[in-house]
Amino acid sequence: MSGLVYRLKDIGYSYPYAPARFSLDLDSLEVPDGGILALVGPNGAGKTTLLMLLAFLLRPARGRLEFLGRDPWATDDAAVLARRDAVLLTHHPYLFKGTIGVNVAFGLKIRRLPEDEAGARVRDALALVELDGWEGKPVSGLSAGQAQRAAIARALALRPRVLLLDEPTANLDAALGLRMEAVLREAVHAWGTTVVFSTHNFSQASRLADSILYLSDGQRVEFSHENCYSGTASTDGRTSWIEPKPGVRIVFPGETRGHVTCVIDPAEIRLVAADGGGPVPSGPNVFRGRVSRMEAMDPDTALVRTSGDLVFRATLPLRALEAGGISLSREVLLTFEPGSVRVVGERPAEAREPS
Amino acid sequence: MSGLVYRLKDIGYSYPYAPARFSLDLDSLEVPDGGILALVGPNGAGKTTLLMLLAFLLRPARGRLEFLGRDPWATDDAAVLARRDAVLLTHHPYLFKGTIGVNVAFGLKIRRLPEDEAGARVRDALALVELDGWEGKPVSGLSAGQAQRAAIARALALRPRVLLLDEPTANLDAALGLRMEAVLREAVHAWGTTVVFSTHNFSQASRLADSILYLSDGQRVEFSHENCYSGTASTDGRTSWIEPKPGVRIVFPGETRGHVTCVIDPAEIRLVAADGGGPVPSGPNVFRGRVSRMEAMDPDTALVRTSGDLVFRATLPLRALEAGGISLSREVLLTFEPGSVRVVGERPAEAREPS
Amino acid sequence: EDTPPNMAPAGAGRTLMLATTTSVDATGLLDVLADAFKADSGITLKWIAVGTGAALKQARDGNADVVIVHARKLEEQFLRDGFGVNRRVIARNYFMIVGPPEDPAGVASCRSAAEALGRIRSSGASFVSRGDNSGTHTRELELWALAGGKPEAAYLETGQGMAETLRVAAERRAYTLTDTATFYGLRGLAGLKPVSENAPEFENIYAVIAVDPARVPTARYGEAMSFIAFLTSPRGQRLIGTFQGQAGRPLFEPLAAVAGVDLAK
Amino acid sequence: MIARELAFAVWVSLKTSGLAALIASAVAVPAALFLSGRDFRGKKIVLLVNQTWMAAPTVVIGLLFYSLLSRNGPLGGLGLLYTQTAMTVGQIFLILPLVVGFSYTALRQVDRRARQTALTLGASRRQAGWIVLREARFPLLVAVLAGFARAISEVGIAMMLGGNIRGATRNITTSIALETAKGEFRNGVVLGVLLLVITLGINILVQTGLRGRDGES
Amino acid sequence: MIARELAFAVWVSLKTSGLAALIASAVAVPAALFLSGRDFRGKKIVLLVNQTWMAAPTVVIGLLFYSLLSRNGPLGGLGLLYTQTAMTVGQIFLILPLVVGFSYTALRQVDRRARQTALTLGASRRQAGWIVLREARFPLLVAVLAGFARAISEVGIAMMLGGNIRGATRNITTSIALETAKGEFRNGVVLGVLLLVITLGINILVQTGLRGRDGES
Ligand SMILES: Nc1ncnc2c1ncn2[C@@H]1O[C@H](COP(=O)(O)OP(=O)(O)OP(=O)(O)O)[C@@H](O)[C@H]1O
Ligand SMILES: Nc1ncnc2c1ncn2[C@@H]1O[C@H](COP(=O)(O)OP(=O)(O)OP(=O)(O)O)[C@@H](O)[C@H]1O
Ligand SMILES: [Mg+2]
Ligand SMILES: [Mg+2]
Repeated sequence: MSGLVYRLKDIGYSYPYAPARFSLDLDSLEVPDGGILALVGPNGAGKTTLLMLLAFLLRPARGRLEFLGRDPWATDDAAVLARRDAVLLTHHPYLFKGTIGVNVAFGLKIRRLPEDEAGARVRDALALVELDGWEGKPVSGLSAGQAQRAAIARALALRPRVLLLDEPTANLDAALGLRMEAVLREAVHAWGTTVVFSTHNFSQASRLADSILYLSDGQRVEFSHENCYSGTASTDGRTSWIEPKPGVRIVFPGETRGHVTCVIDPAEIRLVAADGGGPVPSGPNVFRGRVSRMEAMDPDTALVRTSGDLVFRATLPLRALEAGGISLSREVLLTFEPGSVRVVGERPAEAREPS
Repeated sequence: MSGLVYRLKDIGYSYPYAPARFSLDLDSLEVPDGGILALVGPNGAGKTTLLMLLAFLLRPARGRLEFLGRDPWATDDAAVLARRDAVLLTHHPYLFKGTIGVNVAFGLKIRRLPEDEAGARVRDALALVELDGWEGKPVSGLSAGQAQRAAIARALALRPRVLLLDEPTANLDAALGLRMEAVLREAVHAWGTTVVFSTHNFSQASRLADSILYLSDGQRVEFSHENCYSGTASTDGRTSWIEPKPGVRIVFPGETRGHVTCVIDPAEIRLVAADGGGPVPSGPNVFRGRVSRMEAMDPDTALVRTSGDLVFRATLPLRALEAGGISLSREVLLTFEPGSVRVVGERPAEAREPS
Repeated sequence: EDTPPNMAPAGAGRTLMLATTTSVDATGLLDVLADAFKADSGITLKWIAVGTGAALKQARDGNADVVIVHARKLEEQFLRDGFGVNRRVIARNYFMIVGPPEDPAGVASCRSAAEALGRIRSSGASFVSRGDNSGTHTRELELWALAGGKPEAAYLETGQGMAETLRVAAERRAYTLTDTATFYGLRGLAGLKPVSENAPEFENIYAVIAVDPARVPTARYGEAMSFIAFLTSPRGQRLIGTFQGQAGRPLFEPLAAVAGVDLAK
Repeated sequence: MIARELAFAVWVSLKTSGLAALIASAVAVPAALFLSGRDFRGKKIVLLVNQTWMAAPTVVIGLLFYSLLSRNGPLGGLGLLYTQTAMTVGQIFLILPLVVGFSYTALRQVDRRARQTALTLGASRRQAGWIVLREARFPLLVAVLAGFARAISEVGIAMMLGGNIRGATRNITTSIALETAKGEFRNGVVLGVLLLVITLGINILVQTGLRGRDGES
Repeated sequence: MIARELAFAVWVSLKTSGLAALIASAVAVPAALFLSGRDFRGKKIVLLVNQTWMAAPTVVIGLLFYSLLSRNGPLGGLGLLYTQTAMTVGQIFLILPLVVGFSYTALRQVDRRARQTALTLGASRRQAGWIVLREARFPLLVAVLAGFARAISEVGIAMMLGGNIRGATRNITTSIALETAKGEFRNGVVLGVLLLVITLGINILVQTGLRGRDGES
């Protein structure tokens, strides 16, 4: 199948009584059929809010939201029908009183599946989350991860057209977390499911998703929030800087004052081995660090995390690693152009809100 | 300071109405003053249960629990006093109705701190979780991460002797998760706090903790649950095997039947580059994979994750990486002795419970 | 309307709704009369027991076909307004003043009601009044007027029925005016004894009045008249006269059969 | 009081109050579900009116329906005054606010996520509503039983609208009132105890029937 | 009814029922807190008894205290019969199970984690209990107000234990009963409306006072 599952145009949403000024604003978002989209962003970015909109639990205040070519909000019934196709696994899911079996069968019963087919689906779904045989157990007294598994099974049992998942692996143990990733990929292949999930695990996002939507403060941003530093900017008129730690400066052009957040695209950071013998970079924005993690993002790209005064993440071609002698635990120098620093969230310091 | 904060001896606990047969049994556990202990284990292992025991919210059914040399269950008052010194941040914490400020000040009020000092502590704690200025905001409508931050601040504001944290960074964005790790280390240095936390993030555990307690099924185990594979064992009498995936066998000695879990210690896995030209390992238990992640665990040790038919984690000396030509994205062969496979959880298949 | 299977009388078609003053009901007299009336006429008597004032109000509202009351003034008003026809006196008993056994005001020696009340007032002893515009209350006020006015202090108004008022008087060691039927029908009034009775101004007359169908079209006049005829018949009068209730002594004196007592009385 | 009359009075009490509790709950529980599910302008006023209505004395409700049902009242033609139907109707209006208030509190106890979760799993609004009711079924049962208790124990409405007519509308409480008026306090107390025993029996039956094995309390 | 008498009746109603509601709540709310906080053997029976008690007719409670307080009863020496104190005592026993039941439902609404969280932050059992009450303060208020409404609207106890004595124990509901007995139905309705208006006023006062700015409902 091809085509679009969701088409969002100029969508806006804000909560009537919000603790913080927040509104979600998306110019456009298209989710292709059978794809996996990850939502990544800092706390309060609007990931959950967007998932609620995609699950038709919140109604956009403005803009156009199309689901499978139709307006899910045209009638009340339309929303119910749409929700049958797009199942949301909420963060910290709620389990109905009773047994795990009752919970997993819930959506199937609503869809009036024949009893025996429903039974088989329930068993299959429980097996996927390694809860086989737990059907008859009451939900009270489950551990955090067991509850999360039951809720995942409840969503998987429906084999829905679209699966929306809010931090699905946050409470799972590492082994099952990986297993779930495989299950999701499997669902895409076997049932043609489209998956949208939020995560704080950047590597999970890049491992699993076909595309990533970075959100920050309710806006789509083109950068990950990985290399984000906040501080009060000082300026000498031509350039400005923040000091995230005493003595450590991130410099950028222009005249800026007040509390700002600087973001550096991981692709804009150059890495050289500190003792590599090559030319030592000079100028502003040179940092010393040590490679603490390396990860293969796709066949050609590596994500490198360095620790030091500041933690940076940089992406670079796999080839460059070997060429530059970048390896685990190695001391490196990091550098980026002042011009590649994005300055966002320029706000007076007293009304500051967490980035 | 030195000495022990907790001393547990033959502790046992089980829930009166549990969905699964579960009991926590610990021969002995000693938590030294000023240390950081991580609890790691699969879902339902008993991490939360142990933290509740350490926070004196559950009372051990048997055994001896000493806190700062005293029995916290000697009297009702003793438990209250003990809880003032050992503050637990629960998983998915509850926020009292009202503002964030009211929440963060709660424990301080109970301890009758002077108003102005309490105010300063609240502001400090909120700054640590990057919620400065959010004091007056109502807790309703916080995002998952914002709520978690408020709860962390509420615990930090108390500067307790012991901080118990149940999956503290599960809902935090990556940046703040790292920041929290630093804050905890800071707490240990500045206030002499002892920290016990549970996590599913194996690297977080090894990064942060002085020691790790591996739990499984309520028991202390000596292995991490990283390389765990389950299946129904077949046997030819001399050796047995499971097939976690069709065609992929994990072989171990002895005659075993029924559903089992095999665990391989990451240190027991040898890695060689597939195209390294060296001798190709032969025999059972040879797997092909690709290095998907490398991480520096301590100055000398690397944790390598490989993907392939099965996902493995292996630890090896940093030197061995370079010597063996192991680098990111490289194809490798993994091998381990049948004798180093631990077989656990031998149970009849129908009563199987998730590992 | 539901009746339990075993209580449904054969051919229970015709019913009559009576609104009555409480004393006739609380003594149990109506239970006896209703059964006999049913046997005689086949008409089922239903009744609601409320105060005289409320009974007449019910009749005005069309919710009763016939009333049994004992307050001459209110009855006259009811007749004058055209709601009632065919008033017949059916029985009488007597009011009396009851009080603490030791009779602190020394009322027992008085010969008239007015004198007795005057003693009570001047002695400062407590008096409990019903204060509810009932027949008894109306009579009490008339008697006070004869005695020269109500006392200022030590005069309690309960605003309740006779039985409750008697209990208050017993608790408070006070005097009160009561009808004999209620007093003798009631148990557990050890704290009270009759101190003044048998004076002519104590007479208490019960009357039955049919609701005028000309004024209240829904009123079942035929059945009402049957009931009135029954009450004034020798059989009805005998039942009233011999009724003893819990007290073990006659409580009402049949009056309709007594010569010279009729509407004019 | 003879046994047959007593049995009849018990039957009248159970029937009128049982019906009143059922009908009132059929209105009150959905109303409470509606109120608990959303916040809207004027909701506070609705709750305030409900709370105030709880203070309506039985006599006042009795008077209200008396004037409606009385033969010369607007609904006099129905001939309902002094019938069990009138008692039931009056009791419905008496216990409605109690059942609404109690159910509202019971339903607020349900995690808001229950409704939402039902919706995310494809439930219609109605189905999601059922789920919320199911989650609160035990406290809702308590609310309904509280309404029943209020109805079966009240006397003012039974008296004014039923008339305490022997063999027709005399129930336990009006019998008690009559016995008390007669000074037969002992009979009154015995009847009162009987009423409580009957209510206890009904509570046990209904609660153990519905509670099932999850043993919630 | 003259204005002075009316004002006095209003005052009696407010005083006796207000006190009854306060005292009953002081017992009922802690009891409900205890019941909601833990599961113990026999808890179901306690709840069942409470639920049954709700069905106790006012006359029965009236009779009970009447026989205790009357001159030849065990507590006759106190001379409390036909006083406002007696009315208050009787009303306390009338509304106790209602307030317990309502509060229990209200307290079950509080997330169990609230208590636990308070404990983890160093609260004593008592302090943790306060927190649970604080979290449920609005529905608890509704419970207390429901008790007040029940007390101020009841007439049986006020009649039997107060005696409806003019200028001493006559309150609004006994006044209504008197007017109704007199056939002055209109006066009865007017008094009933007055009672409701007063209750409305009190509800508004109390609720807006306590609700504060978190606007919970
Ligand atoms: N309140 C409870 N009542 C009954 N059983 C419980 C309760 N809490 C936990 N259990 C059971 O005890 C076992 C251990 O649970 P615990 O919450 O300690 O696990 P955990 O290690 O924290 O798991 P997770 O990683 O999923 O949070 C589980 O099998 C669980 O079902
Ligand atoms: N029900 C609500 N009412 C009011 N404001 C809300 C509500 N839910 C969320 N918000 C606010 O909207 C913003 C976005 O919240 P959202 O839950 O979508 O963030 P998120 O990206 O999921 O964050 P997290 O990673 O912490 O879960 C936050 O500032 C939050 O305070
Ligand atoms: Mg979220
Ligand atoms: Mg846990």
